[in-house]
Amino acid sequence: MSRELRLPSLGADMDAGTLVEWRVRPGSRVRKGEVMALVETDKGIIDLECFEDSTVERLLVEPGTRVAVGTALALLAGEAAPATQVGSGAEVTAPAVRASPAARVRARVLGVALEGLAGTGLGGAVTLEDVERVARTAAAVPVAGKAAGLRAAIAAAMSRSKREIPHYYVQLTIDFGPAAAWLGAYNAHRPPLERLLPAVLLLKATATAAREFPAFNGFYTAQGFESAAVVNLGVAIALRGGGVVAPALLDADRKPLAQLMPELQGLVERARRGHLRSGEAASATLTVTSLGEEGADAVLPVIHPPQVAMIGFGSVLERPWVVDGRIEVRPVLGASLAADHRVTDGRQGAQFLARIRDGLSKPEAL
Amino acid sequence: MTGSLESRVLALLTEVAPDVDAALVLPDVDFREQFDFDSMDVYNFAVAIHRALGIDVPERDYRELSSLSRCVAYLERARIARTSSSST
Amino acid sequence: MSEARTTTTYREALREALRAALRADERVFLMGEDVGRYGGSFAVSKGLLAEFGEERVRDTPLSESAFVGAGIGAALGGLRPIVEIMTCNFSLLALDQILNNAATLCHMSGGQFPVPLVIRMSTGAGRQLAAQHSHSFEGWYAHIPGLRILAPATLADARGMLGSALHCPDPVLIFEHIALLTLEGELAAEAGDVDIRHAAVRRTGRDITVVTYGASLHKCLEAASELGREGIELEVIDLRTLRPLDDETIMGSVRRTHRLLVVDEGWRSGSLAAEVGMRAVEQAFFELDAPIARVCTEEVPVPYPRHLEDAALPSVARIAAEARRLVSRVP
Amino acid sequence: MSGAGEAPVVRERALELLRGMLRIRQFEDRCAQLYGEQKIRGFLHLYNGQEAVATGVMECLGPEDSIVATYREHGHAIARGIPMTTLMAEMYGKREGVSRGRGGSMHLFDAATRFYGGNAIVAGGLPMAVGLALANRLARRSGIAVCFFGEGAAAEGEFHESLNLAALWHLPVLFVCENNLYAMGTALARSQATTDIAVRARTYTLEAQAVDGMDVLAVAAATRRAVASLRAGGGPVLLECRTYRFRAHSMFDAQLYREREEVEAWRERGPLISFTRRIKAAGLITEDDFQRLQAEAEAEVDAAVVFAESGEWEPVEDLGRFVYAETGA
Repeated sequence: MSRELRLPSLGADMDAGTLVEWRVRPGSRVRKGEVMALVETDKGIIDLECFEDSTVERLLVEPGTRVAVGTALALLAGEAAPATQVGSGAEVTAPAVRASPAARVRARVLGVALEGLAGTGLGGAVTLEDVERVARTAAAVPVAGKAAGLRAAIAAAMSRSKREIPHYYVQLTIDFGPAAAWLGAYNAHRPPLERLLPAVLLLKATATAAREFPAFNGFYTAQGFESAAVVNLGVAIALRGGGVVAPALLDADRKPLAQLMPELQGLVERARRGHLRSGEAASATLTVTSLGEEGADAVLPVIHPPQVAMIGFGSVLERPWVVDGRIEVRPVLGASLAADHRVTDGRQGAQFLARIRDGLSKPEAL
Repeated sequence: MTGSLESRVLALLTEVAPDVDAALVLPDVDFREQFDFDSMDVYNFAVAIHRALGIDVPERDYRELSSLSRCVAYLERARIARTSSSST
Repeated sequence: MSEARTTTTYREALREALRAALRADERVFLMGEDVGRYGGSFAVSKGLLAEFGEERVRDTPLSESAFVGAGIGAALGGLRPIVEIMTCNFSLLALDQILNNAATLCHMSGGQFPVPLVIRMSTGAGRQLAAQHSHSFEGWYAHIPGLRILAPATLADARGMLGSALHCPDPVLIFEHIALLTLEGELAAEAGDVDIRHAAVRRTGRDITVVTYGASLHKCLEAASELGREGIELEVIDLRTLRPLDDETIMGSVRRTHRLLVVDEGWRSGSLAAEVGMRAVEQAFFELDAPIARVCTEEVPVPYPRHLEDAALPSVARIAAEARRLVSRVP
Repeated sequence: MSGAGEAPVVRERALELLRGMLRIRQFEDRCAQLYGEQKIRGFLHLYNGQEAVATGVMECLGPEDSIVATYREHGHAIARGIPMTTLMAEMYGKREGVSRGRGGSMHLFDAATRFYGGNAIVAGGLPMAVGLALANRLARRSGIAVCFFGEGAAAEGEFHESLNLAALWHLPVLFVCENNLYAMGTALARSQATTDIAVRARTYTLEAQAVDGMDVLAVAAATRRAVASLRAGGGPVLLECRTYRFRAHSMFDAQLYREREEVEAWRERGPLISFTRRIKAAGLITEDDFQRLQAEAEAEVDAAVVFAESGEWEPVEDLGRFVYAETGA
């Protein structure tokens, strides 16, 4: 029984992708987890993984072809169910970049993003020469081009979010003292490679809480809300030159801190190289954004559809804090929750944030 | 040996952030300002310094890694400190 | 070691080719309307009747279907006939024989009856001959499997294609452009058979591949000289053989220039130019850096007055303008 | 039973002519049956009723002569001596067919017997026959070209062009017009101003004669005279053989254009019936002879069907073969 490998939707903001390269050929036996193809999306090149052991019968799409989500890319033989998440199969409605076929091929080879590139050819089409000129000039230019495409993707997804999701917000300031003390002690005796970043604690505390509050962890689709069986925690990662992507740390609630740290490190690196794996690019069930050292008190996030909640952490700042009736200087952290009112209400949101706070107060238990 | 240390630090910097052009790094401007360095970059930078130069920068000194000149000066001191301690 | 060269014309080269063919092979004979006494309506066969006699230079009645069919029969009977059809317009009266017999018999008989027939006809406009004598039907004939279609555009090809065609076991149609008859130039005294399988790159250039044939070749070369002074370099390909098409030479050039302009004196719709363009899409799509462009004859019966005829036909100015457009840049 | 200067009708010749016509009749009847069984497809034009023409003409030809026929040419191919096996395989479209299956019923070709087809364009073969004769003339060969066509072809320009050209160049062509009265469904009188084909041929200075096409001996006698004239260097000759087709034009034809009575009347004087009656009456053959020939013809057709059935299909990979000659330059 052959079945189709379709272009999966790797995010709510993805409705098409360009097949860059096949890593398999007809007749290839592929094992679960093996990379079958590279697909270029607005968020960079993503590895298309095989989810079941299969044999490739036929490749249906030529490299260089831009196809809609849900398009069959290859025929696979094997007993298993379809290899990847199947998208809607909707037509690409976004206007295509006007570029000559030769320019498209060269752009792929040179790693130049066509989006946002000013074409000088007939009808304003991007030509070979345009691509080569861009490739010759500083690397900053294609990044800017790429960033423009990413910006467009973010714009589309966030607009949809604000259009469709009735957001509500809950805020809570958390005493980060216990966590900071624990972390300082933990890192003090370890070489740089084994140290933890504060972000790991925030992620783990959130993931653990999410397991107890499944109404914030899942997807809202045409069929309504369905909570996820796992906690794949999306991490908003800022890209240099602008833009943000939010790939997932898979099963974040089940992994010890010492494992989460290198996974987070790898995730950031892949995101910034524009080379995320398909399994992590689109699977987040709940997302966290952390502003780190930027000095903001708090951040009110916009939910990534089809998720139903997002946690935002401001910077850890020293602030006066009342302890046992006295004012002390403490490192504090502004935590915010944006959540989907179609699924939960503010009271539940406050409980969810409180549970995160509790987790951070006992970091040794994380 | 400063020149050599500086070029090694620059190499580590571009390893951590491949999109940084070593020729364009301003020595006295904070990395955060120049190329959006964040805590993960600092972490990676510290890991790379440890691996390549054998210098373990403690977490409390991470702020010393915030610009090229500051970083080179810090690592220079750290090397001297290490050499002298090992020679005694 | 310089070879001897003589000054000649396209018309003389065609005649020399006929003379050489009649001399070389007893089986060869020429027949057609006014090829004998009259000397050929375009004087191509002038003098051949006196040299070879009435049996081998045969004037025919105005019966295109009969004498083309007779040519097919004679070819089946072991001879090597050269049939001249005065102009390609009249060839329509023999289309049944060309399409249903010449092109078909070999296949239909399971390979038993190849038809080694050569049909020469004049083609093209540019002499104010109006709508019924200005056609370019070579593209139509190039549609037909079983035929080989040649279009000599140079003196060497006018001299050499006939002999090569006679050595070919298949029906070969040679389209001689009336506007080229007076083309003058030098030809090697030793000139003879030429390759009839490949297109020729008549001028190299890096910017645009211009595919053409027949009289349009010379317009393209003129446009190329003009554009060369502006820094636009055309690579001009003379198809020479319109069926089967030499894809390799065309695509090889398109892969270098990434732009294709096809110049064809036939009407645009369903033209040979359309075929060349479509093949480029099929075979070199990802090499194209600009839309494929065509310069063809306007879709009107070719009119009589000079200015209207000029406006209808591909011209140096139209070719140059189209080429400029292809490499133009928007600010 | 012989006319002046005519070949005598002895028992052997009578048997041979009868055998020839019976073989065609049996073959055609089997083709009709196989068509119904969908073994044969495409257009199928049967020769029933016209057997005397092909049989009578072919009797007078030699291997050096060239034949050009029409789309109703099974009879000519059989009479010319092409084996029934390869003909039937061609009906099936098998690669063992005379044209490797590429031609089918309307396009039988055989180089060995100089059989130049099977032409499905009315009058399309006439110019070719002129050319074949021209080749013989220029190559100083003794062969003549024989061209069969129906009376419908006389309305085509190619008929006139070809007769004129052959006469003008004094070429050895025997034009055999099989006038079966109907061009598909259009009666001769309804489509041509001059219904006497021979008269029209004479205007081009051809020797022309009308013959009873239902009488194999008359056809043979006229042909023998014509061939002798052509071989002696005479100009082209036209024989108008007045005949009738018993079956429909092709298989899917309701025959609205003619009366059943007319068909029955012609059948009564059909070439097989009349010839058999004559030679029996003359004591040249017996009913046993007839039955034996009939059985032999039937057995030959059976064998041809077995041959065709066991043939192979040309592999699809060979689709593009023979579009151009494979013999090389």
